[in-house]
Amino acid sequence: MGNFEALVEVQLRPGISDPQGATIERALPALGFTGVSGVRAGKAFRLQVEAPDDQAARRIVEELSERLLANPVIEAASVSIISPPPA
Amino acid sequence: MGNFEALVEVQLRPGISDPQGATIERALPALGFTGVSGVRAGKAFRLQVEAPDDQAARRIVEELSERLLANPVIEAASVSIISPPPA
Amino acid sequence: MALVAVRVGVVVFPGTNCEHDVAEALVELGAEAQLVWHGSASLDALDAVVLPGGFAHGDYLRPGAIARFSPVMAGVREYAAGGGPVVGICNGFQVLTEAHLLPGALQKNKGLTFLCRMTELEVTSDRSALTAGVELGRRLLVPVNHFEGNYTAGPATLRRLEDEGRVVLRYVDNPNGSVHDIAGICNEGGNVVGLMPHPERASHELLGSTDGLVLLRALLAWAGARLEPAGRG
Amino acid sequence: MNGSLHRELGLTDEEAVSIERILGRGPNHLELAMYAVMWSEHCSYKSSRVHLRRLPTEGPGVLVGPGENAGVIDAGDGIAVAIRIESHNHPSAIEPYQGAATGVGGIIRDIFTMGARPIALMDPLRFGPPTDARNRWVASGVVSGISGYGNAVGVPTVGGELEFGSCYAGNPLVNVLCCGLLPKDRLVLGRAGGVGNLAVLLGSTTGRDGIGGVSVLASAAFTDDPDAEASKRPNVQVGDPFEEKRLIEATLELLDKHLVVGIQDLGGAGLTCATSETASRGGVGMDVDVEAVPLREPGLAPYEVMTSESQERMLAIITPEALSSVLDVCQRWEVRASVVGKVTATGRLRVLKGWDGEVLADVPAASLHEDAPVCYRPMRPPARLLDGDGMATNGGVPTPPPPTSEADVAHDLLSLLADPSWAFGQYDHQLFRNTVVAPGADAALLRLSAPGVRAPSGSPARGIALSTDGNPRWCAVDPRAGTRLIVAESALNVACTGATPVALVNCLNFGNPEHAEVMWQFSEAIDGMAEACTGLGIPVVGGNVSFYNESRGTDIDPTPVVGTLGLVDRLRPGTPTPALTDRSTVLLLGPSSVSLAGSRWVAECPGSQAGGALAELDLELHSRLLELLAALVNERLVDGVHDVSDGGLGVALAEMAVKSGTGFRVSGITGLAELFGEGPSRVLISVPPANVQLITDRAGAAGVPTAALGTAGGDRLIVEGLLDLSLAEAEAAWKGALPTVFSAP
Ligand SMILES: Nc1ncnc2c1ncn2[C@@H]1O[C@H](COP(=O)(O)OP(=O)(O)O)[C@@H](O)[C@H]1O
Ligand SMILES: [Mg+2]
Repeated sequence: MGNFEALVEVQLRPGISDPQGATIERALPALGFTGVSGVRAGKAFRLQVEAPDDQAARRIVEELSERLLANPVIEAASVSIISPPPA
Repeated sequence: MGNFEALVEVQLRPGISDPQGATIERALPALGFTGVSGVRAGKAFRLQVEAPDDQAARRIVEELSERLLANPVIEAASVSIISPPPA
Repeated sequence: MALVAVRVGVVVFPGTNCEHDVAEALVELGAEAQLVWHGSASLDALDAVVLPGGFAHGDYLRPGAIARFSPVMAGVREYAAGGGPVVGICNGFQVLTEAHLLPGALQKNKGLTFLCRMTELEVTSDRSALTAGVELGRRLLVPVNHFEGNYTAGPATLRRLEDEGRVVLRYVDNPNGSVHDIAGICNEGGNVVGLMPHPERASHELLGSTDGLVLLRALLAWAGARLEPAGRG
Repeated sequence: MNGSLHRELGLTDEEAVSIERILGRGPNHLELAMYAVMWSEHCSYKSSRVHLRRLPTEGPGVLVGPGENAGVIDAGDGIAVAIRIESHNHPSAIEPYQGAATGVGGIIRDIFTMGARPIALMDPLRFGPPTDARNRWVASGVVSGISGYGNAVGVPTVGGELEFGSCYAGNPLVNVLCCGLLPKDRLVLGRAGGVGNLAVLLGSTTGRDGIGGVSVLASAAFTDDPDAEASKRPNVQVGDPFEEKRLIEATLELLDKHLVVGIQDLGGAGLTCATSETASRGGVGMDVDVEAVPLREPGLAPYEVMTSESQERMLAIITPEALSSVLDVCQRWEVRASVVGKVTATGRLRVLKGWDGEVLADVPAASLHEDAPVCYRPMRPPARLLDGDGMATNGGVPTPPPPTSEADVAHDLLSLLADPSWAFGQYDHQLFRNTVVAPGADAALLRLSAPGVRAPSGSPARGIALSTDGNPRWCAVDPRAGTRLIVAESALNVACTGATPVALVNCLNFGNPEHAEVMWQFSEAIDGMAEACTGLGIPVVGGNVSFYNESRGTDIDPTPVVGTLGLVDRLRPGTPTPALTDRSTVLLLGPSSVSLAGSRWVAECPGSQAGGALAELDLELHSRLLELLAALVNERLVDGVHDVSDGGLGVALAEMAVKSGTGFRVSGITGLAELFGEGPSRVLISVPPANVQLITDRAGAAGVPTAALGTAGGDRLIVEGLLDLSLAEAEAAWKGALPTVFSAP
């Protein structure tokens, strides 16, 4: 068993309006940021998971994301397993 | 000039309490997830930025993160530049 | 008028805060109200169930996201499947959508701030437990109090809701960006209803409106009509 | 004495000597840290204590006065009201959202500690001008923080203030008031008793939050030095309203079941304060096991555990027999509970590493409070007020207003209108079905009722009214007279809902007490408050002092803020609010004397000049006015009511118009000084013509002057000879002012 670190990024699905992202985008020119577009505001979760290998870790975190961390009606989650288990 | 996609992850700094992460973690056993720990709940922003190269893109996004996306007093932002400019 | 008082269970999750208000308003209408802790699983002895407003589990992650896994929700699901009336108010509506007892989702308000204010609603369907017998087109003054009240659903879901007359309440002056000005919807059977406005806050002369009583009375009438003539079976 | 460590911890050399004298030996590091936090300005009130004694604190309904976690007033029907106000200024300057949120959390704990269910919050707020992006960031963050925490914890925010002024640019004022209800017999006090009893820590785990916060965050001024700010960063605390909500429910259940002997919240100075205070109030000692304290992160040193200001924690003193029942209640509410202390007969606070382990600290519990130093700081009136004899005078010469055209008057009036619903529209202000008059009127009016706290059935619905008031402009001109006016205004606001003012709490926001002028302002403000409260018969039941409000070396204008509690014997639907009714007569109750000194118009409208003396307050007249007004309101002889405060008659009339969508035509206001001048004891009422004679007679009998100003109706705001403005334009200016400025990036 190893201890894996996972990053779960949750964003609104394409087509679902994202007023927060849009508000940030509107504020940028006044702050001197030009050339920035397509801002999306979502959530990022970090967690440690115990699993035999990184495949298994990914499966657990994916299930957790679908069942809890994202609302599939409006959101999509993407999982990255970051750290390899300590040798 | 190329168009780069960036992901900004904003998390509370270590040592700052994260009630949201802790509450999610407390809920997990009831959902049948054991072996998950250290849940931190933060924000994820996606954006497109125009810049001459990925170094420059990173600098722009880092500045934007510090000034707008995170409050450095309690949060830390980490920037990844994801897509290479289209050839 | 039913001879026995209708027994309404008001579900309390940790973080719920409108349970006393709902119970009190129902009792003032002659019902019996009892608080049901989220850890209990059986709702058998009840004539109606209300999921009141508040911040179940702090609204952490998403409103309703954690609450939907509470033991009581298995009971609510079963109770609803048996035709029992279930009303989710505000946070309760959010819990019902997270639990997929109602379709769609409630996103952050368009203006990205919490909103607490009076709204005007129009009754647009009378086929729900909360609006049965209420005249279509009737206008009601009932306050809202939420950050995530912006109702969202895919085009197919919306079409079904509209075609089947399941949009029960609409805002006259949409405060939060909800699609089709939706303030409340019901399931196919009409027995599960969710709405963002708080009828219990428009339930006393001293509070500026009593229009919420129209909805709460309809609920008690619906629940009363399901009782056996001799009382509970 | 160990070098300069005591100085780094904020203790003076004399204080270090006292500590040695008390202990009969040199303190160790932990002991020094405990004295440092307890003897800080924030916890010990060392600069203010000698002055606060001059406030009147007694009255017939006062059950608990200053000194406990909250004041408690008997409201009749077996119900008592607990009330308290606090500042969270410095934390909010660094992290506005969390600073405000944790301020709300802290004040709520002060209320339920007394056994009261918190039912209302108020948030008097002051920020730098919103034309600056940083000030907007602070203001929006604070409002979101109050909304985010208050709404989620389930306590409605029913009123407050929202003001902007350049002296607050680096140092916002975030004050929060909370009020709660309790059955009179549930009143508990923060004291430990009974040797062998247990101290149980309830709520959150302990982390490094706010370590040194008391001495560093709350007592240090802000500078532009980024390193100095960076060193404070790890101290920012994050609020958890969900934890607090469960803590409220668990605590009230424990109290209902009579399971606790005493209880105290953990605020500034954390465990050190809670353990030593409960012990010294109860005349006992306490042993604390630092290893029994549940930690959020490993490796906290004992001094960190003892001074951490982690939020959402309470200390309950219980008998050993009650322990298992206490744990049951806590488990149901998912509240962590751990025995961390034992009551002893020694009078000493001992910190142990394991119950039978090493003694890490051993000090007389009471010495942390009672032996705290008292400072008699030097005071000096500002130079402009010193005449040849060195005596304070009123200073300055009244400046006649510059001549203006009708268009300029309209422009000035429009610029003074701002609907604060930008803030309070984000707050749940209706929870508990109590809110009879919502924010936006002169005072909030609530039913005297809360879950578990009801009047006997059949008794008439009774009410409480709440108003918070401050006015830095008046206090900058004359802190003593200005504070008198603030108390008078607050009482009048409450009377506008038909209530009788019965108690007052204060939050005294001042600059650096080491500046003699600041101490003079403070002392004058106390005297002004004492005079007005005595004259109006309103006892002061609690307060809070916030010093060191300064940025870049400049002190803020003196900003005492008061919160007034009023009672209404019988609530009826249709309480009048600031509104005009078509065809009603507009009457002014009260004297006509006003002053432009310290007025909003002078402060905000370009071209005008400062100077002069404030209008005189006649306390006897004011008392008569309060009584008369409450009676007229309760008998429903008036349709609309609004006191005349900042912005004078012009703003008061315009506010009544825009809030009701009804214009007016008034006459007899001859100049700008009359239109925008400010003075006490003045109320506008909108009256059905049939009642005018009766009201004039009643006012005459009460010795209150009246003046008929004109008539309500139409869609214009007309002051003959001065102003003619469309209602739509006024409405747009009022509604749009804050949303417009705050929508800028
Ligand atoms: N920050 C705030 N939070 C809640 N309510 C507020 C706030 N600011 C102003 N209000 C409300 O708006 C109304 C007008 O405020 P204000 O002009 O300060 O009143 P007054 O001059 O009568 O003291 C009051 O009801 C007050 O409670
Ligand atoms: Mg007023």
